[in-house]
Amino acid sequence: MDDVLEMGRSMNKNETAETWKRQSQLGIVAKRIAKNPTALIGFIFLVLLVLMAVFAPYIAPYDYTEQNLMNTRSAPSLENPFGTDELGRDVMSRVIYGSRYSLSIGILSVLLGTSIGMFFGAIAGYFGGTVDNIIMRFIDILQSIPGTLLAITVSVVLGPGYFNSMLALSIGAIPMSVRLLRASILGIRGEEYLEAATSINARTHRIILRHIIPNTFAPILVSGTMMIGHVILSAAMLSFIGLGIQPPMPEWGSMIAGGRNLIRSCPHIVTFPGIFIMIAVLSINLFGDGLRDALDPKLKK
Amino acid sequence: MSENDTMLSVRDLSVEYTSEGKVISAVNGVSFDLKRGRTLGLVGETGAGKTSTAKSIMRILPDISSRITAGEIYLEGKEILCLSEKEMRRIRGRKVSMIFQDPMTALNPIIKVGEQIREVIIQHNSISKKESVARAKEMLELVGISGDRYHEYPHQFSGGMKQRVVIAIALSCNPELLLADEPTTALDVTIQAQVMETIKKLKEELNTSMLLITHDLGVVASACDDVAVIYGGEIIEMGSKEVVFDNPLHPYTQGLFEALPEMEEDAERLKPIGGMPPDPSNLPKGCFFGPRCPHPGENCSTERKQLVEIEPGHFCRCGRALKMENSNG
Amino acid sequence: MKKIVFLTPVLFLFSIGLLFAAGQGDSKSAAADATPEVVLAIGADPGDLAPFVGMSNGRITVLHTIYEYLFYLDKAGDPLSPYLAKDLEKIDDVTYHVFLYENIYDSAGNHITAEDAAWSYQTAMDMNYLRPVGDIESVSVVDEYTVEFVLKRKPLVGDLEKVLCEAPIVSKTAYEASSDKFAKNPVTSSPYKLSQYIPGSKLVFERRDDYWQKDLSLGPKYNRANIEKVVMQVITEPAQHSIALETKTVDISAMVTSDDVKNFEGRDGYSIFTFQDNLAVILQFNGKDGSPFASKELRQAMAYAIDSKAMCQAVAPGASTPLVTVGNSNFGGYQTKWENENYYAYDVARAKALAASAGVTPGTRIRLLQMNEPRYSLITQIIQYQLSEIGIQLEINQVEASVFNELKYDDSAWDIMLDTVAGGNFIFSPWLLAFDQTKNKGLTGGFVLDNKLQSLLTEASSTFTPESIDAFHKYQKDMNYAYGLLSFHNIVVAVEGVDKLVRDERNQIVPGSCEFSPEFK
Amino acid sequence: MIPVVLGVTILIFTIMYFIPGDPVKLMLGPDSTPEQIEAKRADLGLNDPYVVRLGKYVGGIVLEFDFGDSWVYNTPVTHELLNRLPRTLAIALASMIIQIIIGIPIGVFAAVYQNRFWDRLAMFIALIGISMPEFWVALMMVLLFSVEWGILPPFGIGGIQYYILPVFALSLAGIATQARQTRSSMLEIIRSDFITTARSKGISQMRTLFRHALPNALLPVITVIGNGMGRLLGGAVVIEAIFSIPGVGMYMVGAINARDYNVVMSSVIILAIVFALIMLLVDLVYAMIDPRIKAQFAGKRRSKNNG
Repeated sequence: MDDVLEMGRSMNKNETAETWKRQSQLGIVAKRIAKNPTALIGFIFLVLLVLMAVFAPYIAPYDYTEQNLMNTRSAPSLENPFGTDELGRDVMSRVIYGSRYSLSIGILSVLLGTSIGMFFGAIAGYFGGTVDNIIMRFIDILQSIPGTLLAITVSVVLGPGYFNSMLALSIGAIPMSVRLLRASILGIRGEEYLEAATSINARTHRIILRHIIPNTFAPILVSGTMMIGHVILSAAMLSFIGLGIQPPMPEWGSMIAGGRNLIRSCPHIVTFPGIFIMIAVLSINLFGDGLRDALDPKLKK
Repeated sequence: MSENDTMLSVRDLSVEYTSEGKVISAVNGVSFDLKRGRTLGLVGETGAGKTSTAKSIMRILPDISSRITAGEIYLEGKEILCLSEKEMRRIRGRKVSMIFQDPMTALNPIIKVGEQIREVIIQHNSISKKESVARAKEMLELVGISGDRYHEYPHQFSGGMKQRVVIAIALSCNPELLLADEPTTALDVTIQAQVMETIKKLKEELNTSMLLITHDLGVVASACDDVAVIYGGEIIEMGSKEVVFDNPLHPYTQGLFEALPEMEEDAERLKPIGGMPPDPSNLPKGCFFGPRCPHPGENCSTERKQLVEIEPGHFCRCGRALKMENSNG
Repeated sequence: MKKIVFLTPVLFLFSIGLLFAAGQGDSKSAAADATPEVVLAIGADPGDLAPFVGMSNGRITVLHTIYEYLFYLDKAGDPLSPYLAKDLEKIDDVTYHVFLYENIYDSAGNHITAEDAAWSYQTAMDMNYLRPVGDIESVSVVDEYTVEFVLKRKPLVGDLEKVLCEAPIVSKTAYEASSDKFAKNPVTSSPYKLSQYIPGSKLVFERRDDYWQKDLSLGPKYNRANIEKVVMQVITEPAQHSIALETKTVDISAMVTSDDVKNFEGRDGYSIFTFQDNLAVILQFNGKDGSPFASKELRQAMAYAIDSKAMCQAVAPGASTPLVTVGNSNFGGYQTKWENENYYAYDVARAKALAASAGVTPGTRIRLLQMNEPRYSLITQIIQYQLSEIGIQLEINQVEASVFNELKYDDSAWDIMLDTVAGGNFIFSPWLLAFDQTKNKGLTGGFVLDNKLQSLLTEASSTFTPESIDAFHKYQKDMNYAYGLLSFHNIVVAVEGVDKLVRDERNQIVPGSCEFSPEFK
Repeated sequence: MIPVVLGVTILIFTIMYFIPGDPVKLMLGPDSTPEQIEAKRADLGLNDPYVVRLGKYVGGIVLEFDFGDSWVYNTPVTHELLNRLPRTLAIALASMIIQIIIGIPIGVFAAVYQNRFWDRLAMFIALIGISMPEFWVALMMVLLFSVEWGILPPFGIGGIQYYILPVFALSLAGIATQARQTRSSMLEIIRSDFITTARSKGISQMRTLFRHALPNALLPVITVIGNGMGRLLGGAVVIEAIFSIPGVGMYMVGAINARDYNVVMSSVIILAIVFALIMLLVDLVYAMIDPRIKAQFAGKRRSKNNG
């Protein structure tokens, strides 16, 4: 009796689950995001920012290094919509070029950190035992240092600069992905042990590569997206205490840091990069929220 | 039977849910009456609208995603859908209470079980805290749990024990109407009978009317006086247990009985009902059971059927049943 | 839930309590405090107030308010003037006798005698932080008020002055009684006594009634105590200095950025004082054989390509001056006539021609080494842009100070270096730092061996005649081994009522010695 | 906790070991002689091998709670850290409280009005709060509250009014985080069965919300608050520098600029120890609220594996 009544439902479930995963996952996610107005706005702004970064040379009215020592610190005008900085460079052009550095440092740090994390997470989950123990203890230690302080420490050692900052900031993204991947692999390994008393076999390899990594992709993607915003802010913070990206690279945080002494006399030099940081982080967060809801309404960070 | 004997009367109740822009019609014009002291079994598949009906009676459907679109519910002759939330609160837990399907999640994990019982007692009775604690302990004892476990938390209880706590909560104010939503589904088979016995015993002791929601005809047979079969949010057959069990008229009801294993027959001869239940967001135009019906008529796919009293006290929503009954009589 | 309800106010009260506890003892006892006080904003915490430890940006600002020295120099190039010591006698080329005043007492009442002075110098030599005391061979007590200094070699111009103005003199008894070697609570003979020090936040000094020197005309201009109380407020964020003045939280700040100074110009209630900094910002060229800058033409081309006037306008408008030699007018022996000479005035055409004749092709890459500092970054960014105009691509290598001080001496690490030189009181002091071939493996700071340059330099620093100075200047200018860019000004903004600023030899304001109008506070 | 603190110390020491450049040269100035430098290096123990230096440093901390001396100033670091720590803690804890008492009610409010105007507005403002750099907010607040309105001191320490701007600048992002977390876990809890049970009891909506939903919704929020403490301690570094508050953060920033690496290292370690202690406290609070965890605590010794 129970079987009869439940049968239809379970058939239904199996079928939809398969199709959902195999074919139209991307489509469903896209559809859900498109239906969520805030996520859509976030996505549109994000796309605009990325386009701005990619096509910076075509959009920016001037080169970001082009100086005009006769026209420094000028307020916003028609020629220089965001004004000029203390070397007479066009702030708007610098903000446009700056999106390249700010966005890329955010995205690349998270990508790097996540890749490292996934690698070690896979190793920990796959080998288990001592290896797992060592990796997880190390992650525990890493997580008990406040992220900002860890980034500062590593930056102090590596020195300032684009790549060094990126390395320093990527560390913050490691623990999350280690834990996610390890947990998924341990889950599967548990099942394997139940099925057959053999140790890890070829099937496990295949499962890890084909199923676990794609499946942990969703949560990693969501928290990774959210982390990008945080990393952009952290990069700005590093620049602020003199450890981040150095001029003349027009990273937004370093533009604020460089112009903070002018906050009373020429506020436009710090206002515009500040606004763009806010827009970028805001749209990443809006998009991340939407992505989370779309990938799994129950997946809450 | 006078009007006063009717504990609960549901008229043309319709409930809709909205999810991701889709409208789901969960209940579509359900009507039934429940007499004082009797037990009505509401039988149907998952998603047929049983729980929504019960929750509508309690008025505890989720505010944001669902809506009662039509109908009236009379409790002792009094319409309750138009009551204010404040008035409704005096009814919930005191006059009407509900036992939920899954005892694992029905209890608040971080409040002591005794407190969870006491909460409803003190809400509806003006008694001291001390008295309410004593009453809560009594209730625990009543459902077969030692009163000493008042201070324990739900995670310290087994599934069956938790369901007993839920029952204790539901019965602690001597409700006149008990809505039991698949009270045994989530339990081990061995526990199911015990819990069902407890419910039956307490119901009789307290002379409570009960709406028992289930998909298990066995439970109906042992615990109910009347039975209503619900499909696609509609009642398709209703009557006293005896008439319906002796003479199921609707093809769906017949299908349910055919799928029921009987002691003397082989399990292989079970006949499952083919096809799937209707999609509540996209219901068929005609008879909701039409696509799965073994005996489809000409206009079944286009014409909505009415619930008709085919023999006294036996209602059915099927043209074929009506014809057959007419030709027989 | 009850627990949370309970916990929240507890936590709240706890944090309020914590804030109060943190604030305790730091707050001014508001109304009762009517004593006149001056608040000076300083940019860094001194960290350690002890007399004989290393210098830092924070320490330098407090030294002359806390400590007293044997002698002082009124102005670069002047002879030593009496301070704790009243006189100096030269015994021979390396031996000198210093005579102390007899009535020196510190705030704890300890009598400071020759023994204390000799002990102070000996301790400084043992601790090995203060560089000039390394020139001393020995220091000894002659009699109660006479100390004998024996130097390692015959001092060059200014060397003796450096030695005798370097180490603070404190009472041995007081120092040895101190649990932390004066790190937090020094006892000294100066007119102010440190009454409170909150590391990282502020120092409060109170005037002593029993200052030993009664005839102030005998001492330096910075041992006055013109106001009852002196507060030094640490403000690390540069933008906050101007805000502090605007909100009248502080009275004097030398750290207001040149852009913010404009806000105070002509504004009621504020006065602005401008001084030139000792530090000269120069470009040092790597002239070792095989380096592109072994070519004189290229060095000159660089100088022509850089517009130092516009650079001043951009980097610190109104707060910097282009240089006309390696050094500025603060130094003794500087000649104002140099300012009328042509010092590689901006000329792109000429720069291009010279670069071409040096065989430089467009796209040539040049490496510049620079210490990581915001103003220097602006300078190098301008240079980078201006050199691109003559087809040279500049790679900027910004490094931390410690790394810079290592790479500086590595002839393969850079082609051009943005360096700063000061080093002493005379115009040849920066020259010695940049060009002296007796140190640094027998080469100049730019790895050049030029005997003529060295002999002119020795001549100038030992004779110190206008002719010898000018001769070196001319030769160096032509060879352009190093190119003087600019020199920053120290701009001090003060609230109304601060009539005259008094600064020590390191150009640090000594707030208690400044002059205040009667209405001040 | 002890092994974690030990691990943190070793990790930070090891990272800092690879610092380029010679701090001694910087300390002694450009024209110091090689002999002077060598003497100083020996004095500071910089010539010892890695293991010896590590052993000395860790041993000092573990056995005597001694972080050694500052390289630039000869002062003992421990004393300075302990003097400054209360200020940093005050700012961080006060910010945490502000986050709790503002962020959580906003989250509850937004959850109750889910998807209506006020919810969307509150959540949008919260997102903006997360999206602004702290130092930028701090500077703007100074301009507004100190320069324009003149109602709060722009920097320094003193009475409680000196802490208002720093605490609010620091807590802004956290308020938003707590509000978002509270909202989403409230929404999740509101959907759960036991809330339906509670509603079926006839108790008031307020009671359902605050007695049944909120404590359950707070469980994940507590974890987020604990993690947020890490951000607060990190953020305090910048905030202290802007507001000239002599806490551990400002000590550290000053030391970074002065290349006083022992101070940098010790500051990071002490803040990490504080963080570890706070996480322990968070675990205890969690156990206090959640009887399931409490049972685990009582039942067996806690294993941090799943932490």
